[in-house]
Amino acid sequence: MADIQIYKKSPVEYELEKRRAKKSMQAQIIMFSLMIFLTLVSFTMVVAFNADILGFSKYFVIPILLLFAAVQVGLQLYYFMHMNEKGHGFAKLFMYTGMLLAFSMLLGYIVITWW
Amino acid sequence: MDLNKKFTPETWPANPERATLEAKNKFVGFWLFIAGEVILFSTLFGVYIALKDKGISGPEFSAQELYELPLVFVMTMLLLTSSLTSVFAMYHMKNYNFKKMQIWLSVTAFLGLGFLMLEVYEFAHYAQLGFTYNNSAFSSAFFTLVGTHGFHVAIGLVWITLLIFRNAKRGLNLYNATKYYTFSLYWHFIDVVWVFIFTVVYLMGVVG
Amino acid sequence: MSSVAQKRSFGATVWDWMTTVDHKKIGILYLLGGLFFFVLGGIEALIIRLQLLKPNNDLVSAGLFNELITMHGTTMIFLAAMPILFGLMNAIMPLQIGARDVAFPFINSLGLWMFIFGGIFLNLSWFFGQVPDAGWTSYTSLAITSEGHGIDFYAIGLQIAGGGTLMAGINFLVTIINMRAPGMTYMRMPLFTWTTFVASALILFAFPPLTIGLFMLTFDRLFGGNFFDHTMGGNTIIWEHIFWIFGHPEVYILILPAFGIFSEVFPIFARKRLFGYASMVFATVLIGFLGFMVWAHHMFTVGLGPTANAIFAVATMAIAVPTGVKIFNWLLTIWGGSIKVTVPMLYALGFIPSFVMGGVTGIMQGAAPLDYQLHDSYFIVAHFHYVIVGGVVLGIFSGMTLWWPKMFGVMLSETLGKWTFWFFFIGFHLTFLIQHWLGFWGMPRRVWTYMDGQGWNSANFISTIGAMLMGIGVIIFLINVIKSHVQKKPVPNDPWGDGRTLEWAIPSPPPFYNFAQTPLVRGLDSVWIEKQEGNESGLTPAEPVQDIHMPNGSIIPFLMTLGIFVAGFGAMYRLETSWGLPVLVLGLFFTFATMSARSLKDDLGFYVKKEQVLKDLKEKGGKI
Amino acid sequence: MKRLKNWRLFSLLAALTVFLAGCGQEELSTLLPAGQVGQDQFNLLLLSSAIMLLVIIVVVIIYLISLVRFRRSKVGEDHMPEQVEGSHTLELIWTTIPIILVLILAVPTVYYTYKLGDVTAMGAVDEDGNAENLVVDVTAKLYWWEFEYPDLGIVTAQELVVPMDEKVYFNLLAADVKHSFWIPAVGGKLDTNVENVNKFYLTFEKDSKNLKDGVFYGKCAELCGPSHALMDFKVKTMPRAEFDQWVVAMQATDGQMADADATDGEALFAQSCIGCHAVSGVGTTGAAGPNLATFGDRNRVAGYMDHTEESIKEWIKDTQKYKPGNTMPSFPQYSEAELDALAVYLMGLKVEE
Ligand code: HEA
Ligand code: HEA
Ligand code: HEC
Ligand code: CUA
Ligand SMILES: [Cu+2]
Repeated sequence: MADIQIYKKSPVEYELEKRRAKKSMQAQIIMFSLMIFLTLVSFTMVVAFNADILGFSKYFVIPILLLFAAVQVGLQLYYFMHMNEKGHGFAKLFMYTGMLLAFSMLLGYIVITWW
Repeated sequence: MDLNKKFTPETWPANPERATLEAKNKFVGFWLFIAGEVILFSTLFGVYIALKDKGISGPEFSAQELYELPLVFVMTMLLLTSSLTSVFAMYHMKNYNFKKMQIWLSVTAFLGLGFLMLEVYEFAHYAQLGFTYNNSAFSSAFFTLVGTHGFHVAIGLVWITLLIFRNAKRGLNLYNATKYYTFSLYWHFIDVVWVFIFTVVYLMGVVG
Repeated sequence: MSSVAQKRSFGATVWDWMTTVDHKKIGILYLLGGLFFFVLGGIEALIIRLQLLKPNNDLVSAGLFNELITMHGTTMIFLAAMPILFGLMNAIMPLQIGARDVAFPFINSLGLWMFIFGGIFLNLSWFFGQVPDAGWTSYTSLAITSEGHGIDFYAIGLQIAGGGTLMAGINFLVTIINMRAPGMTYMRMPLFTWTTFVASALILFAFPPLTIGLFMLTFDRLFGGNFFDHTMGGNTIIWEHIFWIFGHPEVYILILPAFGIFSEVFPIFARKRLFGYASMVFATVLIGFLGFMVWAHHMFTVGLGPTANAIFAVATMAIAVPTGVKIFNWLLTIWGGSIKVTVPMLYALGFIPSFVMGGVTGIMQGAAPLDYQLHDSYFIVAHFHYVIVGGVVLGIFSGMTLWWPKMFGVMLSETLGKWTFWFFFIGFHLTFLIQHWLGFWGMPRRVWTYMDGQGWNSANFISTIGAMLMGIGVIIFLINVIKSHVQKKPVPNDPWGDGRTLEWAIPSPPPFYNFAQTPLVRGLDSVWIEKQEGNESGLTPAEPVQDIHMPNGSIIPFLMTLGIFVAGFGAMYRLETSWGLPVLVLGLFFTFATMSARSLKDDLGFYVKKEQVLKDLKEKGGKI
Repeated sequence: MKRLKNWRLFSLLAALTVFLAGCGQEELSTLLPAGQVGQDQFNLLLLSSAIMLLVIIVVVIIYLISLVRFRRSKVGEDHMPEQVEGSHTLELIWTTIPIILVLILAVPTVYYTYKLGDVTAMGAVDEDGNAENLVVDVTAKLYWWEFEYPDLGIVTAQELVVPMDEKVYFNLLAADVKHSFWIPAVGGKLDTNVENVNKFYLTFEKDSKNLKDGVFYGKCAELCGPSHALMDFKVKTMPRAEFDQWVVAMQATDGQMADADATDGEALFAQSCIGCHAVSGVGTTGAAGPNLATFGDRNRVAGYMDHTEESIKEWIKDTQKYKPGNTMPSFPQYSEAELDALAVYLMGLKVEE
């Protein structure tokens, strides 16, 4: 409980950690570009759909939109919110349970029971 | 825990946001809170999907006619970027660079503020057209879903402003590191919700 | 002179309780608050039963009757059963895992006050003469058209209390995740702790939908929303879905902790380890999970179509399997044991046949085509009182008598306890068994009266007599409490003699820091293990005696909730009075101000000095 | 085949216990089904009761044996039981057997769910374009029931009249708040929602003439306000031929005049009541008050009061006293003579002999 132990990192450790942080920073920037890209594609697709340029069907566009959204959310959770790091077991457990429940509730609510 | 304990980048722990038991509790508790929010927002999404385009609003107020994608696109970019800036801020927090962290958080706050203003503008615009909260079931559901998100953004802004000013003088310690960190989690979560809002509400609304 | 001193000390005591963040005191407040509402809800039940004593009775009017059933159901579920269980969880669960406190003492107290203010808000409706009257389910076509502010009291009151519940749930979860003593692995946790964990997870996932539902109800009624107004495109079935997406998990939030209590009681009084611990844990988790997949079994007659009905029917029936696992594990726990029939054990023994009877009627209702007949008939009333009273309430009584000495340092009288049990138990079966047949014979529920000549007279009469017996049982319980507290005999650490879990190794009541030294846990039923190995104290410390960090008390939770409470009135009277809006804003502003005060002020708690701990230890006889 | 046999055995067992405890009254008990739907549901009840009884018996036997054998007074104060951890075999058994039991119940459940939910034949027409099946549109209102026969051009209230031994299809809707349509002796209920029409069918296989009141009882099963308890209706079942006669008689009520002894009442009625109450059975749904064309044939006033002139007068004088929250105004201004005239007139409104 009380105070945490103050621990002074050795220069080597310190450097190592810095480098690691940098690396994960780089990964995050890449992921961010990916997110921007997905967003752009989503918006363009919809604009194109509306202008009837591509001739995609609605039933093609909507699943793609949802898929992109899901990917973006995964990136946010895993990279920006660090769910990929250690010590996030319970976070994963509850987030996944929550998402699973939300998904099945929405499914039940919209697909099988709604008229 | 001693609040005035000063750290150096060398002594600053690797995971400052959960270095003490209190911090760990907050950290876990906040994740659980977010898991609860997942259900909260999915309920709102369910309601919105069920009530989309329902009511007597007339054809000019259908999702397809109403929404304006350019505005939404700008809002999306603002919010996504603010997510990145808060990642920068956390990067500096881990490196015990208080000043840079504060700066990036201020940028985050400004981007968030921009988003919120645009949202207020959007709502006011719709209201002017006659699409108000009381207009139809669709309008109630729309404003409630998007408004709840906007409300979360507003709370986040107040929160981070308080944090920035409150700690400006005292600098980073293990007590407020958790607060900064949970804020960043919260902010990312807001972004997650927005991703679904622009997809399900706006893009899918325009697709029809 | 002395009276002044006394007065001041009385004020100081009140202040102490208002500002407390000690989980044991908060537990006691939850328990007492819950008991108060239980008696209130029970009195409402008695009036309901008296009205139905004979055909064409006119004890209460039609409108008042609807108010009574609504308030009875709402009070019992939200303000009696859940808070009493929270009381036990708060007081006992941290002890069971060897923690000094819960994870968020401040939020714990906030949750408590939100429950209390929410409960008061709801019940103030009686004084305003505008009482919720659309049933505890408040189906929206009726709830939207109901006149006066009755339903507003319901929506806002439950919103406040529900917020508190959500906080309590998160708090318990984090406590169990983070604050377990060394060696207390998940698979060594007592079952009451496990069920607290799962029930809290259910709270985390079930209450947000309720929040949204109540929000929409409030906005439809007070702020011009159109969610449920079908003339504006709204849809009342949305409410039914959302209510039951919350409502079905809710009933498992009630029953799982009760299951946990029984899983403690059987081993203690059969002197035998819980049979099939791992499968008990697994069944608990499974019940919790499945609980989210079956909500539409309350809506079989809504017209969702055969596919939905069939899927939800089968999903519902699946719950029989994990529940059966639990029942048989309990049976096998007492099988081959050495059963001592104390009062807690009596309740546990009464529970098994009663709950099974209620559970199997649940499965019958799960058969959708059969439910077309049973739904909204007295059969349903019989089913859920069999599981709630025969499961939850018996569990509550069992848990209260089991842990009363631990919480209050006072042993309840066994003799009076047995009287309570028999009156309550016999009255319970008398009241509700016959109601199954009333349902078969065509009696709908929620009827304020019935005509002569439909063959329902004698069954209703019997039912009412049973309720009276239950009332006598509860009165004896209250007498028991008062009597025992007047006599106040000191209680040893383990008054039952066969305690198995950590709470039985520390004084009754425990010191405010619980454990002088954090214990080391070496297995399931750790106190039992230590005692078997000859360690009379039942504890092996995991740390030397040292300073103990404890949180400061705070009045802020009370004030914060007060603000919301006031704002609630403002919202309600916004339309017809000029003061409504300012009061709403003022209340919310006040809450926000207290919130900021909390977050701006660093509250780091204080230390109990090592010397103090050692002194306490000596006073208590040297042992931990 | 084998399953069928077991099934019978179970049914017998369950039926026995249920019968021992009484079956209720023929006109409103679900235990004395008077139609195929009710019968199907009753069979399901028997099957499930049998399974549940079995479960209860098994549990109680284990329970009682352990209670008797393992009391501390019996095994001795110092006895230390063996600390058994569990048993995989036992666990397997008590997982498998309940699964089997549940499956036995699940199969007929799913079957009947689809069977009872099948309304595909509802809109069927023969070569001439006439509906093959009788369809009744039910509108539930605070606190009364309107029954329209869209294919026959007639409408009635409070008393549903249906032919026997054929499927009768129902369209259910609520006009104000949600109610639920339930005829316990004939079959399960279905809600009348405010925003959508629900459809189902029932079959009536017992002539209501032989019942105590000559009718089956119907109930509103969803809380709908203060008078929810009083929102009863009645059902008359009759052979097809009789029903056809009734329909013809209903269709002839258009513009019919009262007997000579009731003309005073008729005049009064035309003055203050006709705005809400039609006295002709020809028409469609949507009236503010119940259609009174068959009032004289009914056996209740306002759904639950005795069918006497006295009740009619009481009702008209103070409707809120008898059905709190209902939407008919009271007429306290009427003199005794006027009320008498109204009552006589109303009692004379008949289509049956
Ligand atoms: C603590 C509360 C609690 C509990 C534990 C339960 C448990 C169950 N409930 Fe109940 N229920 C309520 C509280 C509860 N219920 C309430 C309050 C309502 C009414 C709400 C309202 O409308 O106001 C309700 C209503 C309700 C309905 C809706 C009825 C209707 O309105 O039409 C249904 C339908 O399926 C149902 C089913 C079940 C089932 C299948 C279980 C199962 O969990 C039961 C499982 C247990 C057993 C089955 C017994 C033990 C098992 C064995 C011994 C193994 C062998 C058994 C078999 C093979 C069958 N319940
Ligand atoms: C936790 C939940 C819970 C509990 C414990 C109970 C307990 C009881 N309930 Fe229940 N009940 C519900 C939850 C609960 N109920 C719900 C959800 C509904 C549905 C509401 C709706 O339709 O919307 C319902 C509905 C309901 C009905 C149906 C109403 C209707 O449909 O018309 C009936 C009727 O018999 C009833 C009776 C009882 C009785 C006799 C008890 C007894 O067990 C009560 C025992 C307690 C006492 C008898 C207290 C006695 C105390 C004293 C006498 C104290 C005196 C001392 C002093 C004043 C100091 N309840
Ligand atoms: C505003 C409309 C309205 C007016 C005017 C009105 N009624 Fe009614 N009446 C109703 C409604 C609605 C009911 C059904 C009440 C219920 O059962 O809840 C009803 C029910 C009745 C019934 C019982 C019907 C039954 O089927 O059992 C009788 C008899 C009756 N009215 C007679 C009269 C007479 C006579 C008058 C005029 C003096 C009258 N009503 C005027 C609306 C009206
Ligand atoms: Cu209509 Cu109850
Ligand atoms: Cu349920």
